[in-house]
Amino acid sequence: MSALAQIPILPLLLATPLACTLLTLVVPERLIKPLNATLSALALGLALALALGFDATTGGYQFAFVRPWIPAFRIQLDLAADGIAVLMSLLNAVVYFTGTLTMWSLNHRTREYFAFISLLVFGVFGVFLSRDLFAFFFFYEVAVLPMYPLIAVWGSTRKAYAAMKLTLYLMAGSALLFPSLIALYVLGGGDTWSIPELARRGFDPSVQVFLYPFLYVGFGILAGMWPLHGWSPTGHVAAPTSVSMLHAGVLMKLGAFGILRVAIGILPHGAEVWAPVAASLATAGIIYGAFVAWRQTDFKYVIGFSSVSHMGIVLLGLATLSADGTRGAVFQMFAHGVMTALFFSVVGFIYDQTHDRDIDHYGGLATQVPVAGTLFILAALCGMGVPGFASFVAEFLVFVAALQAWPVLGIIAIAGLVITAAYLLRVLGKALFGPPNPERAGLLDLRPVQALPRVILAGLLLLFGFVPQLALDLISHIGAVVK
Amino acid sequence: MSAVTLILMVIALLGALVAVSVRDIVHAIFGLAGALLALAALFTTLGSPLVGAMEVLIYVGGISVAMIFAVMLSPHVGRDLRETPARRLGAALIASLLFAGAALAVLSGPAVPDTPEAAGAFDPALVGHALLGDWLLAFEVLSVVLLLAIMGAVIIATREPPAPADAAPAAEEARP
Amino acid sequence: MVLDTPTLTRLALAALAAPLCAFAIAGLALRSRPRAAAALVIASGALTALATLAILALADAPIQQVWTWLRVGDTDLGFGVLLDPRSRLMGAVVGVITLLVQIYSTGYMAHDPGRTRFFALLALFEWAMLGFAYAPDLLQAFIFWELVGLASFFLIGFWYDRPEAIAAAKKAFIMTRVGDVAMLIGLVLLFALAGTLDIRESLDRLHSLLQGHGITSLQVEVAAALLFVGVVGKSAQFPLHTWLPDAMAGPTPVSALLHSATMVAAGVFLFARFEELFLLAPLTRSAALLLTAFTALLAALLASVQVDIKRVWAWSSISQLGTMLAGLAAGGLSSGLFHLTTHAAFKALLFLSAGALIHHYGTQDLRALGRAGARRDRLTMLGLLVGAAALAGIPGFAGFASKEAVLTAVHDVPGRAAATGFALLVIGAGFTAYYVGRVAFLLLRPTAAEPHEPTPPDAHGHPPTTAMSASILTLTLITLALAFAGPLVASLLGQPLPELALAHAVPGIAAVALGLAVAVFDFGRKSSAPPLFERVPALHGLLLRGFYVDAIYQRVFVGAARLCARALHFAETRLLDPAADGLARLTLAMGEGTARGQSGQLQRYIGVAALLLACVALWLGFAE
Amino acid sequence: MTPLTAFNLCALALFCMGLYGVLARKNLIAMLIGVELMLNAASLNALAWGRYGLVDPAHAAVSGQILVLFIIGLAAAEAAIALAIILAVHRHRHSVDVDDLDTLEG
Repeated sequence: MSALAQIPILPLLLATPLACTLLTLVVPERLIKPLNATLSALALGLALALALGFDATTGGYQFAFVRPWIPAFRIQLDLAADGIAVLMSLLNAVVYFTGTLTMWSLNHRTREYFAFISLLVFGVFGVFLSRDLFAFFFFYEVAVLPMYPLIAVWGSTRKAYAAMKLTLYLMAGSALLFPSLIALYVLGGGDTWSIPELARRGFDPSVQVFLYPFLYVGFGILAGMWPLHGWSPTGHVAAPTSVSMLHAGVLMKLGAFGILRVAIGILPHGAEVWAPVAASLATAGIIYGAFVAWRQTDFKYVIGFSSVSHMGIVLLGLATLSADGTRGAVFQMFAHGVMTALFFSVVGFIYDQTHDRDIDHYGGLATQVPVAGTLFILAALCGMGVPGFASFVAEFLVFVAALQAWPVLGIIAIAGLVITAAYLLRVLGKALFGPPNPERAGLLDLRPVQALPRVILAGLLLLFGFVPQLALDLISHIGAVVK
Repeated sequence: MSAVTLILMVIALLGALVAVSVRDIVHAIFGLAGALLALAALFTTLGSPLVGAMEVLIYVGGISVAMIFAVMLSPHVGRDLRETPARRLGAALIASLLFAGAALAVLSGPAVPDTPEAAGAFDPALVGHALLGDWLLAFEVLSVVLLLAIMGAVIIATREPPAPADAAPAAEEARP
Repeated sequence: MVLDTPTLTRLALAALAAPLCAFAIAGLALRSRPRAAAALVIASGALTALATLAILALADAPIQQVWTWLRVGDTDLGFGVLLDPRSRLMGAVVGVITLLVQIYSTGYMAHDPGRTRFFALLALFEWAMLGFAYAPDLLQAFIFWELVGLASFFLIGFWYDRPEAIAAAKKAFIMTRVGDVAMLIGLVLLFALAGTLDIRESLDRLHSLLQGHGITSLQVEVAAALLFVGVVGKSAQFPLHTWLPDAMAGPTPVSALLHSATMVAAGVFLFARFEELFLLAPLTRSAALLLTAFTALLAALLASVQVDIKRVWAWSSISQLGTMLAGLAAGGLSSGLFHLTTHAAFKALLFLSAGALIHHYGTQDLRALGRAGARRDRLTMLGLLVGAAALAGIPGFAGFASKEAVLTAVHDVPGRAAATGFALLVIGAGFTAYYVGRVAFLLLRPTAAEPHEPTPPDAHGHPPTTAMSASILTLTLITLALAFAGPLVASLLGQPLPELALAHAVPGIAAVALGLAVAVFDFGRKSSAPPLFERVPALHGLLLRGFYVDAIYQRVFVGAARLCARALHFAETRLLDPAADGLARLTLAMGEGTARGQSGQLQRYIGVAALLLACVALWLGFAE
Repeated sequence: MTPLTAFNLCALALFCMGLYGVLARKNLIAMLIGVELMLNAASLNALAWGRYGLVDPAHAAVSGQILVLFIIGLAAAEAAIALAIILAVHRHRHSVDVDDLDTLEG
């Protein structure tokens, strides 16, 4: 710990993807992929070191690194990590690393692709690690903007439409956020952007009630909040594999993280007043996403709408404003991130061979490609919230908290588990099981090198399923927002 | 208010009228020159002979002449200025609306002093001191602007036109 | 001899760890070596069986050992073992039956390409069930309850290239999940009421809280009812029973395991585990008694017309589970668990011997099996007949003692509900005897041939192997022995079996005798008269289709869910998305409209600006 | 009517005539003439206000004149550039009709 404290680990973690972006732009073509793999592995190592070095017994913000950025407006580069940020950085690093490995076969404009990806990852790290509200928003935009070219250039189905839709939705969210953040700065005294400081000062109740919905909806759009989720399934579907992984796995978590850190963190009273609305929307999202996923015939659309449903669980957990619900929500963010990354990486692998994602056009994949099939089944089991997988404990905590806070909504949300099982088993039954489709006889299975990133993801799901304490230790210091 | 001033005003307005209404561009430029001369005289009656002199030198002697050169250098540059009545009507309407509004504002505005300052205060020497004292920076900037303008004008005016084949599609593209 | 606490705990942990390790190693490392996988799994099964038997036999006072699995805030979620009489009995049943099924499978699955996976999943199944049986706290119970469902999903859908197997597995998982949702809510409610996850402590606290008016009896009723819904789903009671007959699509050893010691038994065991809770909830208890007794009769009726031998046994399982649950609901803990034990043995025996016949003759049709000469497989038929006798409740066999104990327990409960339940159970017992007799006669006395018979996938055309025969023989002996185990079970559970008074036993025995007599009359003679139910074609058709319950579900619930999905899908694709797109298009149109004003003609811009300026001037002028 | 108001009105009339020229003329040079008129109207106003002490009371004596001097200087620059552009446009398009010059259209 003391040795680690000497190393400015947070700036290093932030600088790694940025360096990756810059180096990717200049190194020779053949070095791009090794460079990205190396630097993403470095980021993963740093995130692991962060998680190991984090002192869970004291909690709070650690590894602080503060430098002035724009002194005239008291904007600082204020990096610090609490348990939530550590867990989320770990998630980001894992998805970054595995996503980079899954794109090894990319050969169309490789340089630009990896530059944008690492820029996006840089932004995500910045959001998770910034304690300064302005820097938070700055990094948030850095993370969101590369999505447009990534989908529009390297995407597939209706990519221009999807990219534009995504950008418009997210810009609408930002349009709600930016004035609200400035309002927080001004009303908070106009002399600090520090999130903890603003939270400590507190705001007038009427201000809180007025500002909270702007922040909640602004961040909620990125979190796939029903009914403003429209961008996310379309975006998932159109994006190339590693972008889908980052997009559903990490980017949607930024929204939930923003709600937790900024909206609820700074405006607890507003959160309390609006909690019933937030919880109702979240529950609607759980049920709605599950039902709509049931009707989909495209692999990625199923996963896309399942993300809406699963992010509903996150938002429901946050809306309980209780310690257990928030812990469950944060854990679910992690579990869902790893799970969808696994889903998209496997689907992407199959899509790359056939350029077809219609589940009716497949059958017996578990026989044809046993390794890929098994990994997909594992992800589906995690999606169903089966014990032994990371999402079980997370969903359990959220449901227990929700039942205590809003029994009726809690029961509806739990009933969503049945629909979740129905739509995931439908995919398994149609595409993974059943008689093998002879037209797909030539499908190749994952080679060991290709399996590695996917196996890492599946292993994480099982590891955190059997030893959830690993994650819960990090976030054990989350307290109830409303006692 | 002296009769001289009034006459000068009338001359200026008449010149301006010629400048904006006649059909021959050369006549219009002469109208402009006339109006500018009258204005230069007005400036002098307002106690600013220096400004009046500059007006004559730069406007009448420089700009007007440059305009005439420009007209002479480019054949068929509208020696016959014919605008549609609708266009003239629209322009007149807007101009007269603005005139009416602003005149109303001027006339109904707060009372203004009608005693001119002592003529002695308008010594050109004072102007010179101010120009090279308080306003030195602006003066220097202006000189740079002038220099650049002259250089730019030379460059723009001497550049060879590109081949028409290139120009045409560019123009097409710009039209949606 | 009584073992000390640490030894017992270690034994229990070993019993839990062995199958999990076997699952992991067989599933990951031995994929291409099926013999090694089978050997490993059987070794782990033997270890577990021995350990559970030792725990059953050599323990004294209840032992509870819990380690913290995870800590959330101030709440410790534990993982551990609770070794009280109930769990010791259940654990031993699981251990022994699973071992025998595993040994049997070496013969039965010898030709299947996926047998490594099969054995690995058997080990997973055993681990899940044992973890549930030994669970000392609510969360652990729920976790392993879910894992039992998961393992049975994979085993039912073992032949995953067959659509009907996948459909059956899906149905089993989703229908039991409906129960699971209710159970989860019930568990959370129980936790909220009692304030602890520890099962025994929570039950104790409930009692004192109820007496001290800390909670209302309604809350207890609701919690009990929710748990009972979970039981209904898992134990395939009406109205969530339709998945179990379909689960026959799995390999026969899976059916043997599923119907005897695991999966469906989990529901019964849950009821037994929370017996104290149900005793505090008289309304729920009465409702449960009626519902399960009704299920017992209904399923016995349905079993009477099936021609597929596995389907007969499947419906009979539902019927017998209803009987057990009725006994438990009547407060007869030892009767219910005794019937669970005997049923586990004889139902496993029935399935394994049926499997041996199917394996040999390549058909599941009772009549075809009879014609093919099933009676020549003497050992198999002996096992089948012993199991059948036990199922029918013929005096002297295991089923008789336990079923009579249940009937007596129900009879001893005062009130109209219990009386109705008793009547339903007695009639059910009569039909049970009838369909058992029917099966026996159809197998022993072949009838005329049918034109068209499909061949199931597990047909291999050879008589049972040694391993299969050995399992069947062992189970036959166990079944015979269990007839005399009643007092042992009763003393283990500390609740004596109800006295078998003649007055109570007469209706039951009479019903069995009548049922057998009708079976003899229908199938035992050389006559061309159609059997009982076929004389009423309408009823026969109704029974063959299970009273259309499944069809109604398809129409009502599945239909409603599909409709809901369609509606929401419509909302997504036709309302929400177009709304967003429309918004975008509106913005674009506004932009285009504005752009049209940008003609690029300088004078228009100046004109507009001047006009605005004029307006401002006019406004100023008039304002002055 | 005070003299100042008369100067103001005269300047206003000049300005509006210039505006009329800019709006009504299609020929670029003719438009430039209008612009020059507008600039001179502004100069006249500035001088008049300076004379009557309404500009920058501290330096009332010179501020108006200085302002006008700058206007004249800038006008010279502007006229030079504008004429150069007009010549260039004429060479490109063989027209100085402003209606033809709409490549800026959005």
